[in-house]
Amino acid sequence: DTVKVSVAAEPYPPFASLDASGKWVGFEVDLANAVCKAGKLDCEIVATAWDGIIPALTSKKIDVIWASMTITPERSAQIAFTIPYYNTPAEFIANKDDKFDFAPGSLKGKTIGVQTSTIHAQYVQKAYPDADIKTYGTQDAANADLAAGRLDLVLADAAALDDFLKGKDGTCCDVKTFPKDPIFDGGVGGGLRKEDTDLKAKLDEGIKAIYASGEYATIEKKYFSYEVGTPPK
Amino acid sequence: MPEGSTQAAEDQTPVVQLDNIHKSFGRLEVLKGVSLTAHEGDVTALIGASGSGKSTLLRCTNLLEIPNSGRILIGNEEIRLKPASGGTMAVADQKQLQRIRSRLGMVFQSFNLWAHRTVLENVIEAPVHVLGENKAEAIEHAGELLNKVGLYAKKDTYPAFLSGGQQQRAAIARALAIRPKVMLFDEPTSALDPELVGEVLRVIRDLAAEGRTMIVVTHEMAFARDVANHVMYLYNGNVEEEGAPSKVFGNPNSERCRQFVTPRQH
Amino acid sequence: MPEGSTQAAEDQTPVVQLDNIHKSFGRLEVLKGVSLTAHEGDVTALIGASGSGKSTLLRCTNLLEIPNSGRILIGNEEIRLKPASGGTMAVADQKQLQRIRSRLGMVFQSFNLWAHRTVLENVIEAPVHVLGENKAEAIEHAGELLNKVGLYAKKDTYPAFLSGGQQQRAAIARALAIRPKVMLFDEPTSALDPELVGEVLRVIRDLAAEGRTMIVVTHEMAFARDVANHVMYLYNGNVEEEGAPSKVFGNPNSERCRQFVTPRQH
Amino acid sequence: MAETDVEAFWDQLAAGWGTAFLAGLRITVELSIGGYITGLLIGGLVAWAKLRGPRWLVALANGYSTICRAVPEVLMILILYYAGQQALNGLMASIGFGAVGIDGFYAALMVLGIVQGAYASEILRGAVLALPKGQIEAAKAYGMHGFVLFRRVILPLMVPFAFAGLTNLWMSILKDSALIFVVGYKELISTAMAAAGSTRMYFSFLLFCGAIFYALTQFSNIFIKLIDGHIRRWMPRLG
Amino acid sequence: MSTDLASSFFDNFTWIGKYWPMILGGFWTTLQLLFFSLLLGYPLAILVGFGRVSKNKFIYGLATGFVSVIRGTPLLVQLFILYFGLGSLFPAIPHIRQSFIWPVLKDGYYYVILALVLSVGGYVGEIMRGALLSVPRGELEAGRAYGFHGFSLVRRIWLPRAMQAMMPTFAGETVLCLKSTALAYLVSVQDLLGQINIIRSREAITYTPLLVVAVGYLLATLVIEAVFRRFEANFAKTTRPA
Ligand SMILES: Nc1ncnc2c1ncn2[C@@H]1O[C@H](COP(=O)(O)OP(=O)(O)OP(=O)(O)O)[C@@H](O)[C@H]1O
Ligand SMILES: Nc1ncnc2c1ncn2[C@@H]1O[C@H](COP(=O)(O)OP(=O)(O)OP(=O)(O)O)[C@@H](O)[C@H]1O
Ligand SMILES: [Mg+2]
Ligand SMILES: [Mg+2]
Repeated sequence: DTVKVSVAAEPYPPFASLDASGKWVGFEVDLANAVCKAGKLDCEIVATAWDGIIPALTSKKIDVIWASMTITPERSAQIAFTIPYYNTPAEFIANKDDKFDFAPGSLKGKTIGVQTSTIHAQYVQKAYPDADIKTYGTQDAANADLAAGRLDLVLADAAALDDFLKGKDGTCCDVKTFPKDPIFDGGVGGGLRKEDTDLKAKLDEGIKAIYASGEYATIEKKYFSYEVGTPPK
Repeated sequence: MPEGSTQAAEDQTPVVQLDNIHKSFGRLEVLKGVSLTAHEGDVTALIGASGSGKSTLLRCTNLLEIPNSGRILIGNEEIRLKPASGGTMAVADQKQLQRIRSRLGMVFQSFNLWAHRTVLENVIEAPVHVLGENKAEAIEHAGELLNKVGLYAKKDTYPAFLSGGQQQRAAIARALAIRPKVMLFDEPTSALDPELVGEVLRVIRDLAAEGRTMIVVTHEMAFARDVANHVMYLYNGNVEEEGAPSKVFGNPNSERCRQFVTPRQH
Repeated sequence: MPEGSTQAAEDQTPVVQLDNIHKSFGRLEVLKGVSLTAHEGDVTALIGASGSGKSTLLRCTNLLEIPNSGRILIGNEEIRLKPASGGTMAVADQKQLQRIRSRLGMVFQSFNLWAHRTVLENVIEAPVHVLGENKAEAIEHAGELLNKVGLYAKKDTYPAFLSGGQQQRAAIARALAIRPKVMLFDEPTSALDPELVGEVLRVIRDLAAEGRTMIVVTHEMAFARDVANHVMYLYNGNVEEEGAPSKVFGNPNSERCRQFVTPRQH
Repeated sequence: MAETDVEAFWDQLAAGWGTAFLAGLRITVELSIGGYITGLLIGGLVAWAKLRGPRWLVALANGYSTICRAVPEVLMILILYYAGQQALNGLMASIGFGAVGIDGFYAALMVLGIVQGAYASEILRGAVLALPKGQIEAAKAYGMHGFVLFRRVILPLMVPFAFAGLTNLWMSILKDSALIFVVGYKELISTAMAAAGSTRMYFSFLLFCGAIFYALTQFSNIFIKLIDGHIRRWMPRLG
Repeated sequence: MSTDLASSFFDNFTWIGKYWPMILGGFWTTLQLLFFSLLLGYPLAILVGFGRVSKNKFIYGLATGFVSVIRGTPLLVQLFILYFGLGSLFPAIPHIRQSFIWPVLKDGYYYVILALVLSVGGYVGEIMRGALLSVPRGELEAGRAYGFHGFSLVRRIWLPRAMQAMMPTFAGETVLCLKSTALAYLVSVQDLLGQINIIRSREAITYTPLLVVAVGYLLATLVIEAVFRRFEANFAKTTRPA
């Protein structure tokens, strides 16, 4: 029967957001549909509040978490993941005039904004323990505080920052280069119950298939001006 | 007043019988073994100094205070009590208590009118909602009673807007409305002027003539002397003196009682 | 009682002077132009049927009810009132009112003890927190007063645990504690037994002897006759009869008053 | 610029967010009313248990209100809806039936009711404690007892004491109904957050949401005022 | 099946070892938020309560408007308006970023406290109003008759008497405030629930972290209730049992 593929009910444009008519749209949604088609799965896109998304999976209210969930060792201990279906670089952004030294352990006294429970939050806490780290419920809130001057830096997904930098509030700021860390290589995958090995196999098939067919690139172009995925080996 | 009636009534079963009532509040022993017997048509006056336990005894009669020990009989029926924790007692049969209470009219020392109901509503409340009387009839009866106590004009007023005497009269009408077998009055005339005192005492006398039994806590010695056929003088939680008014007022055994009842020159 | 004192005092400035007081509640006109004058040491008794406006007049004296029209003078000072909306008046100078009130002791018909304070705390409350007396002294004074009304043993009790008479005595002690120039009593003996009535009346007489002015609403005709030097009979919002007790009780002009004050056989 | 913001906002409403808000309003109102009534019923029973129950029941009732007030609603709904579902799945499977779904709406309603019940029980208990004792004694003296005593005397006398607390509860349940978001329903607040997140018009949508709530509570206030006037009719106004 | 449920419910507790400093830090923040909200919120509530029974039209209108806005709109909306609305006006003021109040103005912490203080003021203020109106008129009159007025009447008679009447609701309102502190994470203040949410999503476990929150709140609630029980017992001794 139908596979329930769930995005997070909190909008995260351009990956998944609600349009005015109540339909879920965005990069991840298109991707999910394409993957299901390629994997010969009959899928239905649903949305679940982030707070309830893992219990929804374990209690079988949904079958796949498709909500920009980064693959980490901790999470892998609880649930299974598909192979990554996107992997965007992390970027620091800040006021155009400001300069920073990104050596580990530096950024003392700087205020850095990150989104709660992201890989970025985890990274800054480890790499820059002396910085003043603020975590936000939404990326937009962090961006707004950067624009308002309450933050010195924001670390986030390049894709999520792109929109902001292009918008009128983002004119203040630009991207600062910093040494890349392997922690960002995990990528984002679909979350599954550990026992659903069949489903995992089919989804992995599907992801590989759309990379191969070029469909991935088509969808990518629709939303981004740069690459967000690395084809699986 | 027929003083002999007490004698004549001895043969009948008493309507109210309190037997060796003890009551303490914490360590304060307020009643130390008080007994009281009233037959049909008896008017018993309870007199005594402030704080001597008169109100408490009256409240024990309808179990608003539960005595620590002792027996209470209304009509022929003993109110069943059972021992409870800490040397106190509890009501054993709530049904029985409600049934008995609904025929005991009580006028409180502090009136205790229901603040959320008008005078008329106060009066018809128990007849309609406890005794299940027809509402229209209850209203008619209430009208008569309010006329009797001179409060008909205030029937649609809430208690908070009444003068002290008006509240007391409303409380009396409320007690009469349930056509009680026994009336318990706690200083029913304290807030009344002499004219009204006369009125109320006439009402009480009429009720006695109808054979209703009454127990009245009062400070009006004139009333105790003229209307009651039995007077009890409480002192310090004991019955210090009791008997026909002629005896208690005229020739008491107790010196204390003599002093208490002797009219003083102000 | 020195009935001539009223005459002698005429020359002095009166301590309390109410002038043509009118008071309505909604459409009910309760006071229809009542005047009252009391000199130092005067004991004025207000008598009248229930609902005739006695309490209202007393409450107007310390502005708990604001009259619709009329003037009120305490000592030599007129309480300043200003017209307010809807034909009523309002107090113009709150400071003045507080100052005057703090020397008017009032005993309410329904006692109105502060439920959140013990008897002793009730008594020292105003002396300490309004008059700024030293607390230790206030407690000592309160102790004397509570002794006087026979309530010292209950000094640490909350009002809810007192008998009716005990509450009334606490209220009297509270009023005396502010060493008032003028005492306003609303039926100060209604809940008391004859013995205590005697006590309280003796207190009132002592106060009068000390030169304190008193206005007493009462149903005790004996008290009005024996202690007061001026009696006012209110009827239906008007002063129907007033004068020395000997006149009001012995030889009233008004037939209604005669009927009211004539002792009735119960 | 402000003008274009306003225009853009109206465009968004017209494009479908308006309908979404209407749907959200309906869920908010339905859930709030349902949860409130459930809460009052539970609160009444628990208050009674606290005041009149035997000692073990009092302890139980106290435990209930302490726990249900302290535990975050989101945990309760997760437990009831998801863990409950899991248990039910297991149970149905073990007796050979297919899965039966727990309805998210009723799960949320129950959770809100249980939490509100805890608060309501304390409010009602407090109101009973504040009652003028003499008037209850008078009712007992006339043979009133049980439900009649409650309905005719205790209830009307305690309402003025409980009213403010109970209206507070109503005001807060209107907003707490956002809880239902966790089980997949969008009431007003989550609709606003979704609209804000999707359109990036945070301020406009939050203000709009605030305005709807304000209208809703002002509408409630009409009734609250009427009731308040009615229950205070027998009290003299403060001088 | 029951072991299955239990095992999924009590996912595991091993994460606590790793995160306990975060948890304690979050809890401490929660307690701070609660403390300051109450410290300033209750006095505000008293003012609001008296404003709601004031005969002065202006004061009454002010208090009524305040209560109606605070109770009428979600706390979340209020917090956002304060933080992103009011808060974003400040940076526009020249030199403010160099001034000593900038650390306060830019910190979400103070906005959360402000929002909670206003909230307590509105909700408890309305309860205060009911309690003030329920004080027997006669006792107030007795106060007036003895020369109490204005502030002294309020402090000695009206307020203590009203406080008794609302005693049993205090604990509840305080616990409500405790739970409201959980909105803090929205403006980047990491309270207990905020920290726990980070842990939950990092570890992909659901229930046990929330149980820890529940235990934390429960401990706080027990303390709150114990404190208010003592006040209540104090009040109970002035009344007779019914
Ligand atoms: N606040 C009020 N609102 C409306 N009517 C009132 C109010 N207070 C008193 N009244 C009415 O005014 C009249 C006079 O009342 P008042 O209390 O002065 O009488 P009183 O002479 O003291 O009587 P009593 O001897 O019974 O105490 C009564 O009819 C009463 O119902
Ligand atoms: N609920 C209570 N708790 C503690 N003590 C009480 C309680 N009720 C009454 N008392 C005390 O018991 C004693 C007797 O009170 P009771 O009311 O019976 O006196 P009374 O004879 O009616 O006096 P009064 O003539 O003044 O009304 C008093 O000392 C009183 O303080
Ligand atoms: Mg008594
Ligand atoms: Mg009177």
